[in-house]
Amino acid sequence: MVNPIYIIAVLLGIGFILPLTEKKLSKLGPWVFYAGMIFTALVSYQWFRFFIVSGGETYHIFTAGVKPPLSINLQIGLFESVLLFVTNLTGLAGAVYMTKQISETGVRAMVLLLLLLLGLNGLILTRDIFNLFVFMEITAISTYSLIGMDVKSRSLSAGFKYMTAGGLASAFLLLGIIIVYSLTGTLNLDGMIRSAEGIKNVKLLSIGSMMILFSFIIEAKQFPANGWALDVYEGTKPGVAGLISGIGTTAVFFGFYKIMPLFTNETLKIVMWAGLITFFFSNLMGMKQENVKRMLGYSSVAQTGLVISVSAWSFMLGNDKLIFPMIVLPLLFNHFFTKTGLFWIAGLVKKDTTGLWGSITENKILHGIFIILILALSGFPPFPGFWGKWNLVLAMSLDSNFFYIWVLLAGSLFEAAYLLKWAGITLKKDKSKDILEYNSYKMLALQIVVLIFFAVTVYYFMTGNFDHTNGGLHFYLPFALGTGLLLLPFIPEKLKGMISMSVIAVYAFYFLPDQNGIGRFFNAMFLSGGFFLTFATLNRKDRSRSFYPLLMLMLGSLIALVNSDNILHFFFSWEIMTLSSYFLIHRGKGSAEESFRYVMFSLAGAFLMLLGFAYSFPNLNGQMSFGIFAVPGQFTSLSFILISIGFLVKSAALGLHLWIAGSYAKAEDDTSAFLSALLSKAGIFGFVMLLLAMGAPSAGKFDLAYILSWIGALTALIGTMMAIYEEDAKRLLAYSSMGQVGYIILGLAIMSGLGWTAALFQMVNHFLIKGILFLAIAGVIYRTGTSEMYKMGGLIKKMPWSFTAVMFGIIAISGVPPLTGFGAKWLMYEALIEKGWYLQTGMAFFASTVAFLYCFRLIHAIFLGQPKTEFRNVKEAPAWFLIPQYVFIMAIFFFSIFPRVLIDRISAAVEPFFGKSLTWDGNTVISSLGYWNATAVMTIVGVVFVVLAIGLFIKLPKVQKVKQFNIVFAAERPETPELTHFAYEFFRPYRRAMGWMVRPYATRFWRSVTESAYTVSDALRKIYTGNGQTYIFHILLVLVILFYISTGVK
Amino acid sequence: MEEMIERIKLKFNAKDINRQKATLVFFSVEKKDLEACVLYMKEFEGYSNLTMISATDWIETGTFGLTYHLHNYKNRTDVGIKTYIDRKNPSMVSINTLWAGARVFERELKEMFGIDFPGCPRVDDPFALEGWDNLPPMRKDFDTVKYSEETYFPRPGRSTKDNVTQMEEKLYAVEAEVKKGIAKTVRKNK
Amino acid sequence: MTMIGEENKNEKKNFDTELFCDAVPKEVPRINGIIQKFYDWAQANSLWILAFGTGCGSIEMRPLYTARYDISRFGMAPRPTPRQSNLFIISGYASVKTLKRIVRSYEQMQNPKFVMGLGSCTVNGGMYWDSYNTINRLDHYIPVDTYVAGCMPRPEALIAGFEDLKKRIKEGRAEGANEYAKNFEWYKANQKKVIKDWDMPDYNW
Amino acid sequence: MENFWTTLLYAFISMFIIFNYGMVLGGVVYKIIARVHGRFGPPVWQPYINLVKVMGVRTAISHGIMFWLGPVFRFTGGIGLFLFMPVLFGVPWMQNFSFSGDLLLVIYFIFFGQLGMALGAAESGHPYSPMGIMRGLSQVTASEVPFALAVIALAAQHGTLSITEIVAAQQGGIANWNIVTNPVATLAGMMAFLGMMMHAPFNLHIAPQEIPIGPPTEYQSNFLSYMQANRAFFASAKLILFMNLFFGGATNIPVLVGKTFSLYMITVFIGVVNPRFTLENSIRWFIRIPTVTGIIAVLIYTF
Amino acid sequence: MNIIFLIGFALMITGFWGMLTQKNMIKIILGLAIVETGVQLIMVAFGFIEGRTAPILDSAVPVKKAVEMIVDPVPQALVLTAIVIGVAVNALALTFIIKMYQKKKSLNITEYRDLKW
Repeated sequence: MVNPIYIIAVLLGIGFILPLTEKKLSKLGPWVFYAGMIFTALVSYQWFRFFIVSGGETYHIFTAGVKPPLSINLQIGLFESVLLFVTNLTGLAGAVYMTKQISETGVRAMVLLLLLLLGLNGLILTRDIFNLFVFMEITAISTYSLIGMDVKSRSLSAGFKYMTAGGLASAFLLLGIIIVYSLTGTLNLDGMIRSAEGIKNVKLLSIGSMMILFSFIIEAKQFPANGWALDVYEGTKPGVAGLISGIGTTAVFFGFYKIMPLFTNETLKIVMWAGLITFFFSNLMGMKQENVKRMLGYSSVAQTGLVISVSAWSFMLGNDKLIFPMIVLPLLFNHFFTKTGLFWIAGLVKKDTTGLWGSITENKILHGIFIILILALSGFPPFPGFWGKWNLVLAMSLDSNFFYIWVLLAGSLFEAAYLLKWAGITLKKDKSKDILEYNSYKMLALQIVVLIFFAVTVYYFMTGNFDHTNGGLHFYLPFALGTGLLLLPFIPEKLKGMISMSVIAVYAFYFLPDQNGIGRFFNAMFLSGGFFLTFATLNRKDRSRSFYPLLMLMLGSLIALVNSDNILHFFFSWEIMTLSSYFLIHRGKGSAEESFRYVMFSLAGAFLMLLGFAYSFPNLNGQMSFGIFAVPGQFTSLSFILISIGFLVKSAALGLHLWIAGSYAKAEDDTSAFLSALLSKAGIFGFVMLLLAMGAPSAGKFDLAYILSWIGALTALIGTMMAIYEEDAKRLLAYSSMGQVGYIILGLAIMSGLGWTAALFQMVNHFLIKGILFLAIAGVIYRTGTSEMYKMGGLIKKMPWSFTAVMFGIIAISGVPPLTGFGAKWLMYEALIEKGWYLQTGMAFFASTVAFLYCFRLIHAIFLGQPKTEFRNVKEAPAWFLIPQYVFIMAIFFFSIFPRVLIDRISAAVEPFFGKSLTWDGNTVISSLGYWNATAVMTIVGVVFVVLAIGLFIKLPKVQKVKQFNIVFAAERPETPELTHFAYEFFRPYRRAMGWMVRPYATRFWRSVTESAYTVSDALRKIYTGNGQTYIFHILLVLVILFYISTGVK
Repeated sequence: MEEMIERIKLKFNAKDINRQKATLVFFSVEKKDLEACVLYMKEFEGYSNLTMISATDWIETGTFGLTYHLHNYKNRTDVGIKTYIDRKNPSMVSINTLWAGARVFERELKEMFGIDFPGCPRVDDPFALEGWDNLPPMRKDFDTVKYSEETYFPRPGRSTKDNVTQMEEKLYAVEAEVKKGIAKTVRKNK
Repeated sequence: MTMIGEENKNEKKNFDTELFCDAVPKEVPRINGIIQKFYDWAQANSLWILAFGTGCGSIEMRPLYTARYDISRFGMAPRPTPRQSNLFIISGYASVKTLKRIVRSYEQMQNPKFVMGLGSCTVNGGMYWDSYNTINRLDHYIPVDTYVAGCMPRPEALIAGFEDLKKRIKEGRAEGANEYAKNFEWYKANQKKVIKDWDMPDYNW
Repeated sequence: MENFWTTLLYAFISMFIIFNYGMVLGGVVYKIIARVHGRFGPPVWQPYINLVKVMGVRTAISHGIMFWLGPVFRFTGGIGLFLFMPVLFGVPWMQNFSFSGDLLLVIYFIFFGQLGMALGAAESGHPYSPMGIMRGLSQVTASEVPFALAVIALAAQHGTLSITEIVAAQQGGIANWNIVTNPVATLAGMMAFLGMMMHAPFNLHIAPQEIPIGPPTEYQSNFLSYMQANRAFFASAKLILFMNLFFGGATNIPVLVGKTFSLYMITVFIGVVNPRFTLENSIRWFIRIPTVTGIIAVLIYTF
Repeated sequence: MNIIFLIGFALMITGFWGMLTQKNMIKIILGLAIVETGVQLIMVAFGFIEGRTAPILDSAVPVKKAVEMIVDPVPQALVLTAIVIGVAVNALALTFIIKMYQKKKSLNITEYRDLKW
């Protein structure tokens, strides 16, 4: 084992030797420099390996051969070694990144880098407070110089602002050190902490620690004393900014962390809230930011704030040993690698404005890294940030600190907003070309960092708090499939699709029979739907490598969601599902805005769900199983409401439906089928789980299930109402989907056996129908190239198969006997009337009749009426689309004739929870109110229909087939098909009569919410005027505030 | 009214002043002055309404007579501005920019008389006749009887039974004789 | 030198076979026997008039539906679409422009279809006999079953005409549709002689 | 279903009866309307003549397969609606196939014919057809609301959705009829009935003056004959439905005729003296008074 | 001794005042230097013990009695380090100012506001 003191020695030594021997060894200089870097990295790796693999004891190094307080001592333990290793490796990568700069500026840059690294190593290692100060100053001076090294006005002024701030910080650190020293009589941290407890002059001690705290708050760039830091991030070269943001912040944080035990709980509380406030406000201000580096700066500041806040809280709890690796380290690593990586990527791109990053896609690897880092930074699984936040939220809930969670999640949402917006821009190709400044050294450095990050991610994923009580394989397999496909970019796309299909088939074959209960329905639905809808995607011509992996991830996450055993599984799958569906939607043309809206709504919903989990989590003393919902707790109804909102967002319930039309419409045509047929059921599954686990609690006087029923009924009605006014076929179907899912929610809210049977029946029905309709429309759009319905018309002659499919689809969806839709309606009304919810029944009935309007419009405007001249030569939709449609139609017919097959199974699944609600007499299903014999209905209708059709067929053997303009047109001839086809604004009179129902209240509300958020963001960031003196004022203001708080607390 | 006529005389050299009623006057101007005159009447004399444009085929003099009927809403008076254009190559300046309604009249005149109004939108489109390929039917040299007999399969044995003739010959023969006698006497006395 | 536009105009077909069916009508023979009699009786007692006022005479048709004359007694009723009507009353003078619409509407009616010429104008042009754009003899353009002369005929005359028509129908003599199909080319030639801008197929199904 | 052939035979008998009843009813209505106008009116058997005439038309045109199937859908809807309903209470041979489903089936089956007809008519490519369908469908959505609420109120009142049981509960004199026991629901139901029968003032969908006759503009010959025959079934079936729901059903044919005839007369008289509503007016009307009545009917049973 | 504290604090306040009010960057750095001086003074004052001598081992202070005779040496060592570091920082800052002046020909801090928000 190499003593870590040699790290310092070697770095310092090389730092001194290099300038001295600049002339003689000019060739050798860089080699020595890199050798030194590699040496430090190796040494720290050795220690890292020692602690991780061998689990060694914490090791103290005493300088000058004496123990403290007489000497300075260093300490290297597990955490130190980890941080040391990461820091040195990243430092090395940074050196690689700046190779060009180094070769230009020669020895100066090397020295500065070495000194910076030296300072950071020292900060991590030292246990002496004054030594800490010295290392901090070394770090600071080398940083100043690095900032100023590229001699530009911007960086110089930023550096100057930094210096004034740093100078003040160091002054107060000294003051604090001397006060604490005067009280404790030692400079050794451990000694100080030990003796701090017995000190009588508490006030002076608190002032002293306040001074130290203050200087660290400045150094760690806490709000609002951080204007200079943002300027530094913006003004510096990205290489340096990455180092400052990554390793610089980490080391300063660790220094802060070491001092934290010195503080009293009151002081820690201040730190905790100050950090959280920093997190919240920095992210809020970041939303309005368009400069890449400054935006990363805001994010960096925010993340540091969070890490500091959590550390302070861990010391307050006295649980720091556990919390540090579980929460602080993942958060820190997440921040460290992503920020370093992103800053370095920014160094590879010439443009500074986020809006101009469109053509970063030119370099696939770089773009991939970029997206991964953005996702990690936004806190998506499986990256460390997710684990950190997850653990943090749950731990906070155990501490009953719910307000903290609210603020934390709000801040996270803001952060995700600006990061995902940025990522969204890069996912769209734009005209700006040649924005990359490719440099292989920079790429190499980036790849090193990302590789370490992957390793960290894998580590946290493996040690993540999964509780695999049963069927871990069920859970992992889907993700493995998606990721596997992602890692196989060289396979042809068709093959990928086939692999996906076969894997789904195999999965269904092996796992489906083992399952039981309600989950089996969902799984069967997701698997069969996934299989057949994937079949339709094989038609694709455009080759994008990410489609099938994303699709498989989405399907996989749906399946995993159903198979999840605990809230972590559930949330993990949920996030992956949101993410993969976001990217899938984003692939469509012109979908940037819509997919962004989708992901923001989804994320907000997911965060509320997480909050709901947090409110219930303490119920079983920290167990993560779904059992927590069954135990009555203090916050049961609140938890129910919050989780419900999460599910309602996914189900596009009224008020939360803004995303649905746009994202369904703008997604690629075959993807929309997945979204509507499968993805919309995720929220339903959530409700199923929630209602099973929790029942339907009541909040005060209100029965929540009753409220839910109204939400469902209103969603059904308004969704349907909105559908009828749409000109775009896919938007129409999207709103239709919203309305149908509203029915399902209504059915679930009934909380009776019949209601659940109805809901699940309706769900299966909706899945089949929307599969048919979206695929049929996809086929039509594929051939005609438009989704505006009024532009089509008369396609029945060209696409009879698609027409037939749509016809069966609309008959089924509108609930007309004899197809399955009626079964769903029948069960639904029986259940509702049985429950006594008459008004909801009326509303549901109204919605179902209104559904006729859009059904007719869909089929009329596209397939009937006047064919357009431009579509004279369109062909039938490809068989890839038709085959799945007809499979679904056969399923519909089967369930229409023998609904018992389905209803029996649903009843069996529901019975354990609600008891028996339906009886059978032959093929007649009998409820408490009525009866229905689907087989008889089908037979009678079929026989009558066939007899009459034959009758007409016999009677009219010599019918003249005529063409489209052979119509009675008031004795005129139609001029053009366009003007003869009545399809545009089809239901205008209806809108005049009933339009008041669909005024965009929700749109206005959410628009004002987002606008005010952006306005606040813009107003807040104006405090950073760019004037160095303002920043000094901020710093002193923080000092005064801190002083008042710390003395006022007493 | 009289002042207006004086002004017109002065400005446009109006001739053939024909005061039909206190509120209706006709006069004629040169073809080149017509647009200016109409504009003047519209803008300065308050004749804001174009009632119609009529045409007469003066086959004897080889001209088409165009009459622009204008109405003044303020003092409820009408004027008819006449102008004569050459029948050989009938062309007239379009006033559709002054009154959009003039387009209809000009289109009709184009179809019925063959008078061209260059610049008038859709002036060449058929107005009332579809696919007419003969001489413009309202011209005096167009023989409508001949055309009808050639084209429309006249039913043989057609006879005209004019009501007046019928009454005079069959129903009230005596009275008719008396009437004729009176008329004769009156003519003689004259 | 011809302009490009004119060239195209000459080449342009006056109708698009993709948009219009260009089949010609066929004669549908009567089925001899009691069934045909039955059908004839039904036709005669259920005359649905195409509600299409082609000329000034249509104003004389309004009183028919009123309480004073009430043709619903005979099972007659106005019908707004030629597809479902079987009696076409040409109510007065027919200009060339109207004739085109008359032909179109007539052809859109289904086979047992009857035409009644109302007023002198349909017989021989009436007072418009020398007009440059009013046809003289309707029966040169579509087969006419009954003429009701007069200028204008009173509703009583119309009812008498209906009685006459019903008699013809019951006797099986009102076969205008078949006649039209039989002499299709003659009728078309006559029609095309006067209708200069023929922009439709020969038979408007 | 004990004896399939008997059931089938009975169904045919009842279909025959109801077809003739529907035809004559139509003729009588024409007569009555004419009498109100002060006219003599067509003979009562005029619908038969019309039907024969339409069937005797020698040529026909078709716009396509869906155009062809539209009337078939329509007629199936009419016959099916009738077949799914018990006609006479307690008379075994007039129960049709009412074992197939309850009131909900009947209500929803009304749409079967309408939807199929809409598809067929729309294929003709005539702009008036979809216009008429749009008007008809829009109005149906509005008029179904009070009807649904009335039905819900009945279901709540009787605790069943079976028509037979609802009728059974109303037996034993006029005091047991739903019009007496549940007047609010009956009021809402009857107001919806006006819209469902599609007589004036709610016949905008065929408005001859603007959109000739709406959906069936292009239909002729035997297509039309199906639609005419269907009218007999469809109208009588709807009348029977309302009679069963609100007016105690019928136990023998004279009662059936009396009740349905009187019911029909309500719409006829209202239609004869009222002008036509515009679509907006009619929808607004249904959404206001009848719907509020229906909500009151339902609220009575909620609390 | 309190006097020294007071002077130290007074110096710090003066420094703050300078940093907050002066637009000239050199003056701001001077203000920072004054703050640092004040801090150093306070540090020395903390280490001072009444009636003792400087912690220099020479003839006046024998090694064996040194512990009783001298003031606390640690603050003085700290101050030395702090002075060195402060000087370094100030020097660096001044070089920055020179470079900035070369770019924009202005020492007014409000002129350097191109990075903001």
